[in-house]
Amino acid sequence: MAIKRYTRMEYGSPDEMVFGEARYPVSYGLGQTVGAGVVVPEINFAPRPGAEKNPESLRREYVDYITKDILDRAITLGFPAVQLENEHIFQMVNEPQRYEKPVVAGQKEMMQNYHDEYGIALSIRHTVADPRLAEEGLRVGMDKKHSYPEKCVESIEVAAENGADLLSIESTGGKEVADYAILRQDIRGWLFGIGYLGSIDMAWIWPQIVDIAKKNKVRAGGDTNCAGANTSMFMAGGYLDRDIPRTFAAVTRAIASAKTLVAWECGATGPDKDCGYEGPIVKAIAGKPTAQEGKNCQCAHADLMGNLIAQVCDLWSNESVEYHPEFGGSSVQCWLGSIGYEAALMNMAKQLKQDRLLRDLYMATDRYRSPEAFILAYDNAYKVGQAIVEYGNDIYLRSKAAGMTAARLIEEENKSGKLRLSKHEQDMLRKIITDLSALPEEEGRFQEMCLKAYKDVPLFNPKNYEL
Amino acid sequence: MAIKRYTRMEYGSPDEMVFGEARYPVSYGLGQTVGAGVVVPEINFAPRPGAEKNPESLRREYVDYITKDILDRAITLGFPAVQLENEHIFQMVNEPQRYEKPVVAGQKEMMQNYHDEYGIALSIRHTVADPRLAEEGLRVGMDKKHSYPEKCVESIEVAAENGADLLSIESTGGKEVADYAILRQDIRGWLFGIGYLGSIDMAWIWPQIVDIAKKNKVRAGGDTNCAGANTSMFMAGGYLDRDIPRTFAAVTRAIASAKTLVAWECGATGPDKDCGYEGPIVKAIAGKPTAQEGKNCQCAHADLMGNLIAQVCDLWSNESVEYHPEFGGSSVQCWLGSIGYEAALMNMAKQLKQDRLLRDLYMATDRYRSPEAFILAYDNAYKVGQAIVEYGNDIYLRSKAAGMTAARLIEEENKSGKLRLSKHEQDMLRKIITDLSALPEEEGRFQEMCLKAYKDVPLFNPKNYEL
Amino acid sequence: MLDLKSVNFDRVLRRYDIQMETKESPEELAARMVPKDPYLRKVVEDVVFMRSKNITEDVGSALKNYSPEEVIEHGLIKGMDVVGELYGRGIYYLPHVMVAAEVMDKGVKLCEFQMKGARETRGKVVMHVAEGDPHDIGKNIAAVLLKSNGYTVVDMGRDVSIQDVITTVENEKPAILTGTALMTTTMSAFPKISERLRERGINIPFICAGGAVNRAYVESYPMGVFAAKAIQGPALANKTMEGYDWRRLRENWDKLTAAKE
Amino acid sequence: MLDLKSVNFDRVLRRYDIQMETKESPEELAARMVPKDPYLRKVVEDVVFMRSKNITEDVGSALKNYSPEEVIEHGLIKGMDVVGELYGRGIYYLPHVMVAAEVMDKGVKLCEFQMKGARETRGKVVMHVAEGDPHDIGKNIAAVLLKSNGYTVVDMGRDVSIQDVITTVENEKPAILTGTALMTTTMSAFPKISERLRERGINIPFICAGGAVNRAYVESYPMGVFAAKAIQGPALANKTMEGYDWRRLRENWDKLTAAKE
Ligand code: B12
Ligand code: B12
Ligand code: SF4
Ligand code: SF4
Ligand SMILES: [Zn+2]
Ligand SMILES: [Zn+2]
Ligand SMILES: [Zn+2]
Repeated sequence: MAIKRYTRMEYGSPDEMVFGEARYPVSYGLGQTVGAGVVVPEINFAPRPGAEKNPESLRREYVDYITKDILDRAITLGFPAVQLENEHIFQMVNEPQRYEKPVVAGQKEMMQNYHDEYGIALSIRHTVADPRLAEEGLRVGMDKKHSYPEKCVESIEVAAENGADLLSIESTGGKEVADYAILRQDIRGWLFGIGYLGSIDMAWIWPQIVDIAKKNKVRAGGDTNCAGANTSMFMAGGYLDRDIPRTFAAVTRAIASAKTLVAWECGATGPDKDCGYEGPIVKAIAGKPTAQEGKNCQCAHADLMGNLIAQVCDLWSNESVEYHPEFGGSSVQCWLGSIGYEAALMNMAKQLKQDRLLRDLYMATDRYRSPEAFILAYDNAYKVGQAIVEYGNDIYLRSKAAGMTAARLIEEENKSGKLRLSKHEQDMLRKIITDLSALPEEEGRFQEMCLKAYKDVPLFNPKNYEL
Repeated sequence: MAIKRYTRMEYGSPDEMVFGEARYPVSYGLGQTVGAGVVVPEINFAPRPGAEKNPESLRREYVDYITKDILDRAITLGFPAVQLENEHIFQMVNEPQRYEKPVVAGQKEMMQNYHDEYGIALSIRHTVADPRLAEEGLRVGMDKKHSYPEKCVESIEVAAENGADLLSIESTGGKEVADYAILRQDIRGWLFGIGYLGSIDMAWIWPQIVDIAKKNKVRAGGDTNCAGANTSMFMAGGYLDRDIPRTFAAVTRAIASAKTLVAWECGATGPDKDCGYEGPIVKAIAGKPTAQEGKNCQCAHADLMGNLIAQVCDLWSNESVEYHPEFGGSSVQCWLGSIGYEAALMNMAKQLKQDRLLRDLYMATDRYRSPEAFILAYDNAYKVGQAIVEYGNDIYLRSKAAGMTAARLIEEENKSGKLRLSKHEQDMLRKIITDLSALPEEEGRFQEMCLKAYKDVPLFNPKNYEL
Repeated sequence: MLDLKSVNFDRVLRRYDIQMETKESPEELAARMVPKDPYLRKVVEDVVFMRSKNITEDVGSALKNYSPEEVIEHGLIKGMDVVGELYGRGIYYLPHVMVAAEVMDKGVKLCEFQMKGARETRGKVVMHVAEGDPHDIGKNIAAVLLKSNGYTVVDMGRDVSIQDVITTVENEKPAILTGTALMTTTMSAFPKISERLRERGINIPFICAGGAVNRAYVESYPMGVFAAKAIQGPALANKTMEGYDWRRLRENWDKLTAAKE
Repeated sequence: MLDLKSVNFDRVLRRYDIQMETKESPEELAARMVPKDPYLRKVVEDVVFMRSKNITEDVGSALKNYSPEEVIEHGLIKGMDVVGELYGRGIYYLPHVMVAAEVMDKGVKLCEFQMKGARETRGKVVMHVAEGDPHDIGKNIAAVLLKSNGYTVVDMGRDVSIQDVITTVENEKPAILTGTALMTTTMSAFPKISERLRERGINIPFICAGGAVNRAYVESYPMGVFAAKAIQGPALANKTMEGYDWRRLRENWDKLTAAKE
């Protein structure tokens, strides 16, 4: 399948973007349409420790407990539509027939019953695990020990054949280099790992996912750069954390968006995955629906853009919560209540034609809370998107442009605007700009330079990327 | 202390009411002001089972774990102000010196440190337990077995002397009759229990609380009708529940507001307690700040007005969550994130002069989700308030008027508007209106009638109310 | 206030309760379940439709044709069966059940009056709410349902100390003990009670319920049997009277409570 | 877009990070902590200020005046002490620590080159991430810190099977085993590892860390010692080398890790 690179923006201006509307809405599942006038809550969950003991206990946990609780609560509170997300645990990718199939099929059967009885719009995203190990080999035939690349693809098939409506993965290509670079605050290495190697790896796996989806008449959703940009974000943390500076995290987010985009360029339709905080950037470019998470995913992440990140979402997620009891019901029910009510608020704003105003309130609340929030504000996200499409056909140059644009936006606002930075954050920003400026103008030279510079990075093997 | 009944509304019209602003703002604690232009998150929590084993383990749980986690997360996310609420467990009221004092003092000491170091505005509400048993006697000297009335007052004193900024209680007067009535859907009995007996009981306990607060230069906040109206609300539940009809719950809420008001009539200043969903009504009457909870208190309650109830709040609460780990931190940190970001959104709306618009979005989202939500929509809440002040000096007539007004509002909207009711809810509503219409015009006759009708209600003893 | 006229509320919320209103009416369902005999039929209907005023007369007529035991069994208790079914299907609400139980109670008293000895109780149940816990509504509901199913209930109320529970069990020798706890800080009384009962060689099902506890917690101490809803009480009690011990109740829990959720 | 000019952002958020920026600079703090001796001082400063380019020369000069052991102890390791202090106070960020560790490493290699035998390792540590778990960043950080504190690290990587862990421990005979798990569905490998080690009569501290586990969990199986942060690794390892067994590490945990949080 050919990869169709984005070289122009699907939106004419930032202001055209708003939550609950995408240029290219997507229908799937049991009466679900995303991006066509409503925001849908997306509830994600993790089984209790020990539930993975055997296939039957895992199925019971996911189906009889978690899925049932979710559906009951959705009806109880009157939510018109809900999406479930199941992030697979490694037992499911290791033995798809034993562990994955009964779960996927069981969830769908129960959802079908509720849909038939109540008419509620329902769908489920299956995010399969990417267990591939860079040191063993990311491509088919390379990992002789576990056959992880093969297993990964098989588990996508099993999901698609047994009830998944939407397929996602958090692919980890390039992470071995990004992990090395992040601890050294080496933006070039990070760009090489995620922007370059990661994009190459996605161009290998995503056409396969899109094919599987087509064959099974389901949807290929999208990817996220959890392995890279979210790791930066969590390490940068909040105002008490000092593991890495937040300016570095912000720039990695912009670079990550050039990678996340690849899934859509390979034919995936969206909605992309919630944990991709780069969603506003890729939506601005491609006009496909995006899943986002923020103030109501505190069960999983405490980010510095809890409201802002809702600005242009189409699905609103809790990211993930472990199943356990709370006073108000089970944990999945409690967080579904939170995201479902937030979606209801957005939908009411749409009905009353106040959606752009609510979008701006969300955005303004966190615009200056962190540099990462700042570059993801929809106006700035749009600018980063523009930088990417300008070099749309070159995965290296567009990643670099994304990073540079973000860095410059932050620098400028820090100088003359309201975005305050600590001294260390400023130092890092200057170093990033210097480092990025020093990079070659041409992909071949960049590749050559990096293959040399990072040849000793533990676990890095150019063969994984056919280099 | 004299009780000053409300006989006129403090707001000239419903539209004057909005979140984050009260006619009478209140300052207390460490730089905290409530009701003067910002909404403050109020985080409530419960210790893990077993933490009550001994005074030291309880103190450690409340102070070293819970309070510290909360304060750290508040700084991490950049919240300018936070209020804590500690709902006391019965060990604290049973042995205030051993169990209560170290907790109250320890929390305050830690809060003081954070306030000094970071300048964050902080305050803590202590909601003491009301362990009084109707069958043993609600007044001093009556309960010969446990001395619960005495213990209750002592525990308020211990809280005030050792670090509480705000005192609250969920007083349970009249609940023995209301409990009986709710299971029989007897609105007269419920009115007698909560509207009448409950108001009498509050007029006994609240002047004492106000005195203790004055003596210790802290604030007396307010009460809530958890024992009555919230029990109705939880039993009425959501769309899958069929324990009691939601029209009944709605009418009890209106009646409850006439009782909750008594705390303020006795001199309490607000903010009242979050769990009083009747807050919009009493705020409309008295102009004092109110604490509310909804979509971000799903950890504790799944109510049918998650957004609406934020419309005129001054504090925004999570109601309560048991302390335990989550992927995103401890449970108190996760829920603080949610309420803190929601407060930030409201505060941004205030800054941008869009607060009335956001208020209306909140309200519209749930206006027709349930009859209870409908009568609490600020325009209707205002009307219920007007009914109360019209008979302000008569606790019986005003409770009846509140209930009747709510019932009529629901009836009318069901006939000609958008509020749909099930057949059973309609039947119940008709019965309520019939029953309330049949009640006497005069307090004395009502009292006489009820003392006779409910004399055999288990646990009911008129001496508790000096009747 | 914003004008809400243009709003399509369907995009914001869906009233599944209205949508699902049962087509079958109580009358239709009762018609299928009540006995053919006109006297017993009237008694059943009095209970089902909560005709407190008629019950005295109708039980009187029935007693002219049937023994008191028969009127109780095939009239009054049958009526409560129908009520339970209606509640289970979401046609009746809880207050219906409570009021019907009172009507039935009235009828049972009349029958007992005509019986030789006292009416035989199906068994004795001691009930309580844990120490320090004021939440007793659920326990009260459960008590009514157990009574209306023929059990003698010793209701110790709420905020009951462990020692009082033990003493009462020793004195009353019930077939079943129940405990309710809505607070995680009070539920720890249950394992202690279980421990003390064991020390005294008492081995009866200890049905524990209330928002704070869950099945896993209750099954972590000997004798504990979980109940999620008041309506499950009679089912668990009945099996106990059939000779199930607490272990067997636990093993069959899913089945025993399945219909009653 | 709404015009944000009028907004008083102070009412919405407060930048505690900016407000709290430490007054003391790295230079000031280092000045207080470095040795007086000019040669050692230079080595310390190279590590603290991450002067990778100078370290070869400066270690060379120091080696002319001091033994390799002394240069390591009072120069290179001292430098890392200062770095740790700077990180603890929030002046340095994690990458500083990583890069400083690399500079130190370079210096140590030079010294070792001049030493009679191999430089003595403080002890051997086997590290792994649990089976099925791909989250290895935390483990990698911890590895660098242990190495820079003089430990020999056998890094088994991530997604390591229980059997491989046992085999490696049997072959390598380390003083300490560590495990990292970020997922609650992978952490269950730890008690199993502990069990198998016990079967084989192995009794070493098994330091477990990662977002999924907490202290209570890790202390629920024999040998388990919890670590919350990578920086706590050296402190725990040092005490092990002083002879603390896992029980004693647990007992003194609060104290041992207090400064390092
Ligand atoms: C109403 C209420 C009160 C009322 C109680 C009125 C009453 N008569 O019971 C009052 C105001 C007194 C009250 C007080 C307090 N409460 Co309160 N209360 C509630 C509330 C809102 C509803 C409880 C309720 O009635 N549910 C409905 C009934 C029907 O349910 P149920 O009892 O569980 O019964 C069902 C089943 O369990 C079963 N069942 C029960 N018993 C039995 C027995 C048998 C044999 C069987 C078969 C079945 C069975 O059948 C029933 C259904 O069919 C809950 C909130 C919630 N989410 O639950 C909080 C809640 C229980 N309260 C709470 C708290 C904290 C308190 C206070 C401590 C607050 C304070 N500081 O003042 C005080 C207690 C003071 C003290 N003495 O220590 C917390 C407990 C937290 C915790 N640690 O576990 C809760 C969970 C609220 C929360 N989200 O934080 N409360
Ligand atoms: C980055 C990340 C990833 C990356 C990992 C990249 C990498 N190289 O590690 C990738 C994309 C691969 C990933 C994948 C997945 N992830 Co992930 N991931 C995260 C994330 C966002 C951050 C983790 C992180 O790096 N933290 C920073 C590091 C530094 O912290 P740390 O490892 O804990 O280390 C610290 C301490 O523990 C300690 N330490 C650690 N080891 C040691 C050792 C010693 C000796 C000492 C002393 C100290 C020590 O020191 C460090 C600090 O100083 C977390 C979110 C979160 N809230 O944690 C989720 C999270 C861990 N992931 C999660 C999930 C579900 C997944 C997936 C299953 C999703 C999926 N379906 O694809 C997959 C795994 C697929 C599979 N194979 O099974 C869940 C786990 C839920 C659960 N059940 O427990 C989390 C919690 C997210 C969430 N909220 O749901 N993930
Ligand atoms: S952000 Fe959270 S959900 Fe998303 S991939 Fe990373 S861990 Fe998984
Ligand atoms: S509503 Fe919740 S918090 Fe409020 S009183 Fe009732 S139980 Fe306590
Ligand atoms: Zn996610
Ligand atoms: Zn509350
Ligand atoms: Zn939780």
